Amino acid sequence: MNDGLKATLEALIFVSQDPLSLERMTALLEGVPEEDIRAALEELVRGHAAEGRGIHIVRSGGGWLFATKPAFDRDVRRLLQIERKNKLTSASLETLAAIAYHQPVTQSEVSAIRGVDSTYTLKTLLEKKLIKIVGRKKAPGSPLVYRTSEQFLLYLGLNSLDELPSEEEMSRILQEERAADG
Amino acid sequence: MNDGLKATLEALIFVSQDPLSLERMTALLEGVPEEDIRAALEELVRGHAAEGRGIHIVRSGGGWLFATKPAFDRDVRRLLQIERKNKLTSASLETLAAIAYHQPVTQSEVSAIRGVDSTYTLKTLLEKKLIKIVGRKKAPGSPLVYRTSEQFLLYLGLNSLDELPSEEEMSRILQEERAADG
Amino acid sequence: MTESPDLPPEPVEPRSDAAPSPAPADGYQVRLEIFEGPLDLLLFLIRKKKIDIHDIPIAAITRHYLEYLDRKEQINLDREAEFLFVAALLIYIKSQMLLPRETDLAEQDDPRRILVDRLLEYQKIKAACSLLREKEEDQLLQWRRHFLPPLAGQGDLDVVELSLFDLAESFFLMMKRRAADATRVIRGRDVTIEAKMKELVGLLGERRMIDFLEYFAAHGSLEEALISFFCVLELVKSRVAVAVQDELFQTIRVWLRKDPPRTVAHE
Repeated sequence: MNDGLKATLEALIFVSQDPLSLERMTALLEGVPEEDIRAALEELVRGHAAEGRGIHIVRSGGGWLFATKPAFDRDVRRLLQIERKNKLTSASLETLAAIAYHQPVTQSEVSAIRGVDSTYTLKTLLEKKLIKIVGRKKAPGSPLVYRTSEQFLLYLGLNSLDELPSEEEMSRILQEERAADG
Repeated sequence: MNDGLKATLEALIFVSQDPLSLERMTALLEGVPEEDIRAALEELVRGHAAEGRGIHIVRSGGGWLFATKPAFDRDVRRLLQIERKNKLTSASLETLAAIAYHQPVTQSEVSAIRGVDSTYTLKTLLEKKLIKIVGRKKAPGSPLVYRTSEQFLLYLGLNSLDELPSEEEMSRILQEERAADG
Repeated sequence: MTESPDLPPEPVEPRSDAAPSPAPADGYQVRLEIFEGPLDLLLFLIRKKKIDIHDIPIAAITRHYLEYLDRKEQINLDREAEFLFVAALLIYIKSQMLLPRETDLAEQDDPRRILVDRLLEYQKIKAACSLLREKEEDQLLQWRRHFLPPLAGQGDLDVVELSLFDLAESFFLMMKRRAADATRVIRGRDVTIEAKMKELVGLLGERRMIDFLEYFAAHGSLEEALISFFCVLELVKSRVAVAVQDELFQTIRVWLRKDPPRTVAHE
């Protein structure tokens, strides 16, 4: 058996986002007979199916791809749960930014700034304690008023809100023109 | 050797979005002695390092993760249709090194070290998420303060800033250069 | 100045993030570009002349440095200022060295010290760079997976880490986007008060009564909506229309008066 071919296939299946088909493998490995590819693939799949392996190669949508074995589903989900906890979605980030720069603000003001209803992300941010309710606005419907929390400053290593980057600083940083390099 | 434990670790490392640290493994696998985890991990890593394997488990960014072996770079690029991976420009790398060794630093400190205005390269590095803004300096103008990111460690395959080239390694390089000059 | 300055050895690392420059007319520009900056050039000269960095003959190095700059005809002006700054520093140090002194200088009083410290630090960074470059090359050959492998019933895992930069960037990009949206609508449709007034009166005549909030919400842009609000006020003020709000926070109903004064708003 061609060990190099088996290893190549393993690397290719690993990085491929879509199931890797036999045709695709054959096209990529020009000059290698399909026979050989088929044999190497079969051995690779068999090797991973063995006891003591946590990931296997499964056939799906006309190709092959790596997946964790069902036996470890509970552990896998627990891990993903933990990893998720520390991160913010881009919707949350945008909402947080709108609040940080416009506080104190109401839900409808945040939604207007973003152009998207932000009720749900506000709830998420409240749960994560990145924002807090500071009262109600004297306006029709007396909507709740939000501000960023102490935690928010701690999270970003800021001493006060005055330390948020200003528009000028950001546009200087984001500015595209200067091709000349530093 | 505990085959089940090895398989579990393989599944977890495979699925993790970040390098999986030993602490996280221990936390996930409650009740399993760290000793055992360490031993299983070692065997797992050794198994993948063997000939005939296309992917291996590397230690980077403070944890373990799967990556393809260097030998298959060409095949992978062909599959992903990527001409070549861009290296950092020497200006960017120099700026990154200046930040890595002097962090936390401001833009003007970096520029002083390099003797060259570094505003533009800082922006590039921020966009690549190799550095991050961590706050402001208590100094006139309250300039923004930069640090290298987690991404930076991963990009260079380091596990912590302690793994940056040491003074000895740097002076060895300088000696070699001098010797090459004859 | 007769001695021609040394030029660096063969192409080192071309600077690929610089703007693509036109084919060099005289080749000098390209060569200067090789140096990341004035410190890089100084280190190059020190190495080339086999000078002890701790005991730099300032007069000689200043001469080499200036000669080198002199030959450059088309250097980038931004960069030129930085090269000239170091030239000024060299000349200043040279003048300090020439001052008559009664005793030998203590090491910390050596006028060269400020330059030497910077050069040593920069040299260290350069050395680190060549080691880091090896690590980079090594890493670039190994491919990681950047997608989550299939899982049964997984939720949304589109995740972003919070950093000050992300936060501020997200905000200002959002504001830019909103500003662009607003301008697009206004540009696309030129709303004048007259046109809006006509539209409103026409609509009122046709439907007899409109629900103002509904009408207001149907507008493409805030600006257009505000103009129509202004028009309603104008129509009410000039007694062409009547607006009634039954209760606070409820919708406003607007209808035409049966006997509008002839002077207003029909044209």
